Amino acid sequence: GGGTTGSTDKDDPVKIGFMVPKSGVYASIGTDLERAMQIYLDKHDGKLGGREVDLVTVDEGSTPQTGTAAARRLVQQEQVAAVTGIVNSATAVGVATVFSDAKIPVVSTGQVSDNPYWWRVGWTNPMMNTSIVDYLVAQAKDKPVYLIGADYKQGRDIIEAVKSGLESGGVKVAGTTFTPFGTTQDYQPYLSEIQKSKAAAVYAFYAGAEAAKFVTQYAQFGLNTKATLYGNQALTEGNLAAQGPAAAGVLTNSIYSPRIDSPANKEFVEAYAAKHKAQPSVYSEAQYASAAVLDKAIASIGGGAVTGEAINAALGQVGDIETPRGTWRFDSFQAPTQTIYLRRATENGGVMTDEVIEVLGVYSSDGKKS
Amino acid sequence: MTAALQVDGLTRAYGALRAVDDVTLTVRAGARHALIGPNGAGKSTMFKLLSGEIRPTGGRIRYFGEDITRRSQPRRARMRIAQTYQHSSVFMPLTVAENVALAAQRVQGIGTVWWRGAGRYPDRTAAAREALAAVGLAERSGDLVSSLSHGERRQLELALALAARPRLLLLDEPTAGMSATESADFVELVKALPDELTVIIVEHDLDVVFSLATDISVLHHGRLLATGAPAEVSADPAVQDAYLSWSATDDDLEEIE
Amino acid sequence: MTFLQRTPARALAPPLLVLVAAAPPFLLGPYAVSTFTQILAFSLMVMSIVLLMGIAGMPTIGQAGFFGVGGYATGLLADRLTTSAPTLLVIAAVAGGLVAAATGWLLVRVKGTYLLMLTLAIGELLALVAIARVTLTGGSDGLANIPVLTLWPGAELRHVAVVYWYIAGVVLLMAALIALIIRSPFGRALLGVRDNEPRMRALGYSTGLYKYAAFTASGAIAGIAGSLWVTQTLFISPSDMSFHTSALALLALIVGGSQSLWGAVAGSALIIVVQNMLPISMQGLGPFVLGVVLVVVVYALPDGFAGIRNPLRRRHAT
Amino acid sequence: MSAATQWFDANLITVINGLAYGLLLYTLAIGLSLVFGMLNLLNLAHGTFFLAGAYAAAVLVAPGGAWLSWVLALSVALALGAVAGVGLTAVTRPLARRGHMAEALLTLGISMAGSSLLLWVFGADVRSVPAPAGLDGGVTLFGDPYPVYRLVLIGFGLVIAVLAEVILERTMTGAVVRAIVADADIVRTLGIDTRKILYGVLAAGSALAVVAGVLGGPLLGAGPGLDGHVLLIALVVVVIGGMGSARGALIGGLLIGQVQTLGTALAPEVAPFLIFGAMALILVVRPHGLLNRAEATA
Amino acid sequence: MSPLLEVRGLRAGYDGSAVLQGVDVAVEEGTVLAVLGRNGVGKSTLVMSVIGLVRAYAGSVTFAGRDLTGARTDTIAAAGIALVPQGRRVFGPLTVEENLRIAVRRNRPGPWTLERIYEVLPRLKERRGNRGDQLSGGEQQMLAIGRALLTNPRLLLLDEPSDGLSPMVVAQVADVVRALRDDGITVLLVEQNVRLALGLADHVAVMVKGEIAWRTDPAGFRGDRERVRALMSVTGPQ
Ligand SMILES: Nc1ncnc2c1ncn2[C@@H]1O[C@H](COP(=O)(O)OP(=O)(O)OP(=O)(O)O)[C@@H](O)[C@H]1O
Ligand SMILES: Nc1ncnc2c1ncn2[C@@H]1O[C@H](COP(=O)(O)OP(=O)(O)OP(=O)(O)O)[C@@H](O)[C@H]1O
Ligand SMILES: [Mg+2]
Ligand SMILES: [Mg+2]
Repeated sequence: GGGTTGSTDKDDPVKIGFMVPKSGVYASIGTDLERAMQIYLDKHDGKLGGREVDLVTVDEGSTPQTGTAAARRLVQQEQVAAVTGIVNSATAVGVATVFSDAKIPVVSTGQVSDNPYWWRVGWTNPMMNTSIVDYLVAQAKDKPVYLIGADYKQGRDIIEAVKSGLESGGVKVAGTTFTPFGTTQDYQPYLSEIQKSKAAAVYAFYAGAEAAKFVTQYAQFGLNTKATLYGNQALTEGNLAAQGPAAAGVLTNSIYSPRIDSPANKEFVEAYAAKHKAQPSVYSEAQYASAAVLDKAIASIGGGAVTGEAINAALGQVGDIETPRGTWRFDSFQAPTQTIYLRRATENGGVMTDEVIEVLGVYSSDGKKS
Repeated sequence: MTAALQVDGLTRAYGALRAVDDVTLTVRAGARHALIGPNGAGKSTMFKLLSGEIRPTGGRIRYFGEDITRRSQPRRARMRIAQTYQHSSVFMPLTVAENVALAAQRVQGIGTVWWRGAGRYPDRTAAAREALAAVGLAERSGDLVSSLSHGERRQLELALALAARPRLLLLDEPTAGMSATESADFVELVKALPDELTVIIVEHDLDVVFSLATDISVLHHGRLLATGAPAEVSADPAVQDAYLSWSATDDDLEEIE
Repeated sequence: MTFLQRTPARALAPPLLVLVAAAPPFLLGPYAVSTFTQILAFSLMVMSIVLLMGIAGMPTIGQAGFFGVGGYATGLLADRLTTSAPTLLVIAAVAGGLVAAATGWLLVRVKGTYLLMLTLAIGELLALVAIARVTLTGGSDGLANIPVLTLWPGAELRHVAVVYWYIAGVVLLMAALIALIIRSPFGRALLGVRDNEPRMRALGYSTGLYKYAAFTASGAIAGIAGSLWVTQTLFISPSDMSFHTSALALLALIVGGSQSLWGAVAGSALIIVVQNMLPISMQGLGPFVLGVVLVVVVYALPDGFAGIRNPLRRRHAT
Repeated sequence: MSAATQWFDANLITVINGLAYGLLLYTLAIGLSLVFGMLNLLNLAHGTFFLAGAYAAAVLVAPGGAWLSWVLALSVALALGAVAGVGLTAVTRPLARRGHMAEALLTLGISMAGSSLLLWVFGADVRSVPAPAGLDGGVTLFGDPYPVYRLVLIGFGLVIAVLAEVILERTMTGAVVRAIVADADIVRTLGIDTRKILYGVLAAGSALAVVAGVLGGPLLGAGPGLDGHVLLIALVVVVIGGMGSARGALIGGLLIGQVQTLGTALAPEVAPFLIFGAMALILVVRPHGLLNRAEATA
Repeated sequence: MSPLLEVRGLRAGYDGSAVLQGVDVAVEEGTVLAVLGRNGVGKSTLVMSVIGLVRAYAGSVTFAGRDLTGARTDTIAAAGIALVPQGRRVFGPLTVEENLRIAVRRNRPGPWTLERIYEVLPRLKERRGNRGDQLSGGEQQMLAIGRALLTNPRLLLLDEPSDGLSPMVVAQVADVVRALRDDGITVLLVEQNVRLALGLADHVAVMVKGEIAWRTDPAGFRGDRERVRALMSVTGPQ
């Protein structure tokens, strides 16, 4: 592979690949990403770092398989200078080397580590896991917790990490279950097992369509009155409308809330609401942040050639980035250190929202509390 | 005199119905043995039992002394038992010649030089052509079977069986649907078959039966009513009663030839 | 069924074909070449279905299972055993064939839609094995970071053109082999089994064995296709062996014309190009385009693309 | 208390849930089965019809699940399904002579196009469908809460099963349709307008799919991908029971319902293998499904 | 009196090739016309185009004064024509009784009822619960005849009805045909069994290569052996 990528002339537009799911379990998250990206570009006259942006949007699809085809296309045909987006971590892992072999940086929420061309702008699993584990250990020392998650790498990684965290914190784990990824329609058999286990709390990892279904059925079988449901932001993010009152009381940790009081956030939330009559999700914020990161990195290249390598080098030097969630910088793992919040899904005049109820603290990307 | 076929207490039941009921019968090698009887007597079922398409619920079949009761249909076919079906059963999307070649290639061994094109075995093509010529279909060898008329398919059916180089040939109503001329041709064809070939023929056209048969067996309600030389059998009052009387006495059916 | 007639023009075809097949890297950019590569690797799987469905009359929608077996065998062993692509190819063929042989006996009695569903079950079960054996196969995330394969020690299959030539060469060889099988007496017998199985039994063919052999051979060919696929993508995941991939292969087969190896390539080209184009230019309406293409093909081209190539195909005596 | 009753107590809810789920599958699958059995048409757009029904419910059923809106959704579904069925007959007729592969592909094309249109119209979000007012709560079943609506599904499924039995087994309709499949030309020589019947069967089969979508809405929601998923399961159900047999679809539905729920509860590690494993097993033992009468047809 | 069925200048065939090269046939009401000819001359094609299962390229089919050219098969059947097709074509997956019942048209009452069929062809009654494809060849032929009769037609097209029937049943079928004529029902009979055909027919038409080569009556047919041999045994120019 390889070849030269990126534009050289100062007036040439920069080609940026934008990979988002348009089908499958995470299709709705893809919409969140696209909206945020558009808002950022609109606000900056379609430019990043002062350069005209030629945004090439591709469908990452529902599986890594479709993702790799799209990635090859971005590299070989479109010869983009940088890539952003990519929701599904499985896809992220599958395509990471396609991009790094071509020396093209990726700015994404995808959980790829140890790759010099991969820059995580959202959360990292360790920070999400340890923050919620810390909370559960403090809250639920004597109550057994049941763990359940979607059966794929991401789900397993998260559930296993939370499990060992809880166990070393002295919390009893009442059971662990993985449900087939993307094909489970009815969670009743699993819910029944939870029922039988007499757990007092449940930690669940689901996102997108699966999360909508799980939370709804959880309430239908009356478990919401028996065991508090915990999860990371993915459990309710973007799904509250579909989950409706069934989500009430679900506790999730998150890197962002639309209510954060800062001018940058205010501006973002207002722009988003004006255009889509809705509040931005964590995913939207993360994509907005990705755009901001690229913006700053490309700007710092100045008059030089905007190649993948140049952008990657610039990404290492961007320093503080101001995004709606706050100001942060990449650490040595090429991921942010940031504040994690705890939220509770609450009904407000017929509309469900995730209210921030507590600040869990500032966590680094490898899950250390500072 | 060797027996080509020895059938012992052969029975096939469908629920309460015994389509073939305790039939014991010997077919001489080289015989032209006719199997007659009213509709539903069990003639076709008998054939299916002999060819191995279905398994008997009782009894035994010996073929040139060897017990073949439990042999599969393909095994028996490879022991050179060939058959024609009452309902033509041929390969619709293939041409007439390709149909017959399928039979010929099986006889001549299939796996020898597998990378050679199937059309490039002159001996097989010749065998196929010979069988087609014998039944009078040589002219149509390049046509798709789907464009043959009913009678022509009957002829092809026979060609398929002949190309399999049988030792025992089972013909189930071969002339049904053939015109008088073709029937006559058919009789000639069967007469010309080599003597060592044993033929069992099910037929309702008694002209055909009596012009060919060296032996006749009569089935009725699955049971063997009579068996023997044509003259004996046609004189048997039970046979007269069950079967022959109808054609012999019906005065409306006049002779034209 | 005289579509394999030998005519003088045919004698010139093979060298011409090799020339044409070798040309793309000289004429086209890397993306086009890698798309061609993908098409060829995929089309070999489709050809394995031509043999099974078009010739032996056994419809399948589980072929991707064997494709995946070959792919995983290649990916897993590239890491552990050897990076030699030809060696892995042979292993993949054996793996695909063995798994097909291990499952094929289940389906010789089953026909039509039931067979279709049984092959679906086999394919899905194979994919589920890949999902369940997380530690070995990476579960539903698939097997990433497969090392670049080599043609012989030191000759890496890295450059798009080299990968293309390797894969095109193998596919050409395999296509020739399949064509030989089809026109051999064995292939004829498969046609007979397809058209009238009871009659074939009456003629002395043990049809079950023929079907079993066809299934096993087609599994091995699909395994090779999977190996080629991985040689190019260096990635394989359960979705490569899922129902969806099988369905696309079946689609390619039908669009191409179910008895034609040319059609298999043409059909694969359509599927792969639409698949690859869609994510970029058609914004999620990909299936829509494929669906419309399918409707059009079903109406306008009863014999698929192969039917256009020679609409005057004549029937002759053999 | 014996081990058996203990086991039963522990899993009773799951068994009942399997029953509800199984009867929903039956409702979904019977249309597919009859259309195939009678017309030899493998309607791969069946799942898309189901999804259309689910979306219809998501859009039409009022937030509280008001009954009027439910009736409206069901009527719209019936009409929509019937129209789609008629349309499908019209487009598949010209292909009838080319065997069922061509028809199946046509419906596959239609389903692919149809599903992406649904995605385009309704977006990628999963929509939820409220259960009818008063049926959205839970009842206490053997000590644990259980959603009432799932019990209602059992009722719906049984009603459809009884109707199917009466229409197909007690009247000549079923025989005429099977005769059409066997030899449509000859049926016409008996003075029967086969077109009307073909249209009728497909309209009814498709309407059943859309109605199943409405009924299943509160359980499965409405979202992209659901169509393919339900199509696959419906095919499994139909094949297990024997294509074309209404009773077969019932048995297949009930069986898969239990496999999906009880099987998952008892053996979660192998849960994903259960459905296809069960189907493969049944086909190996009975190559034409559990209850197929059309042994001779492929 | 104009004939009940009148076929004029009929050209018909398959996929563009014309098998029938302009056939003219007329059948008077209440008579039996036997169509004879060698295999493959187009007898079945003629019968199938009368009932509308083979499309006519040219010519006309008039039945009881009604032009039925190009009409749909079910319309033609409803007008009072029934067919016993060559090769029986019974509905395999249906039971004998179902095969018969679906032929019963409530709006066409007539002398033929299920009971009467069972009376005339008792073998069918014995097998009433069996599937069509489980019947013996002769039983299937009886079923096909019974099925056609139950539509109570004015014109019955019989395409080789004696095919596969034992002499006893052939005699029964002959009786049935005679009974039909007595009921005033018209019959177009295609037969290879010349004896049977001549015993039943009022008129005879001999087909050669898609045309009617000779129209005569049974006596005329018997009287001209030369001509019979010429038309029915010589295979055309080779
Ligand atoms: N699969 C089956 N199930 C039930 N009954 C059957 C089956 N096959 C055949 N029969 C019955 O067995 C009897 C014998 O049938 P068979 O076909 O052997 O008769 P046949 O002597 O060949 O008659 P024909 O001269 O009419 O062809 C018939 O009554 C038939 O209905
Ligand atoms: N479906 C078909 N497609 C193409 N050609 C056909 C078809 N059916 C019959 N033919 C051809 O039409 C010609 C006349 O066939 P037809 O069946 O009318 O003959 P027939 O007189 O009834 O013969 P038979 O006595 O054998 O039944 C034959 O040459 C036959 O090959
Ligand atoms: Mg018989
Ligand atoms: Mg005829």
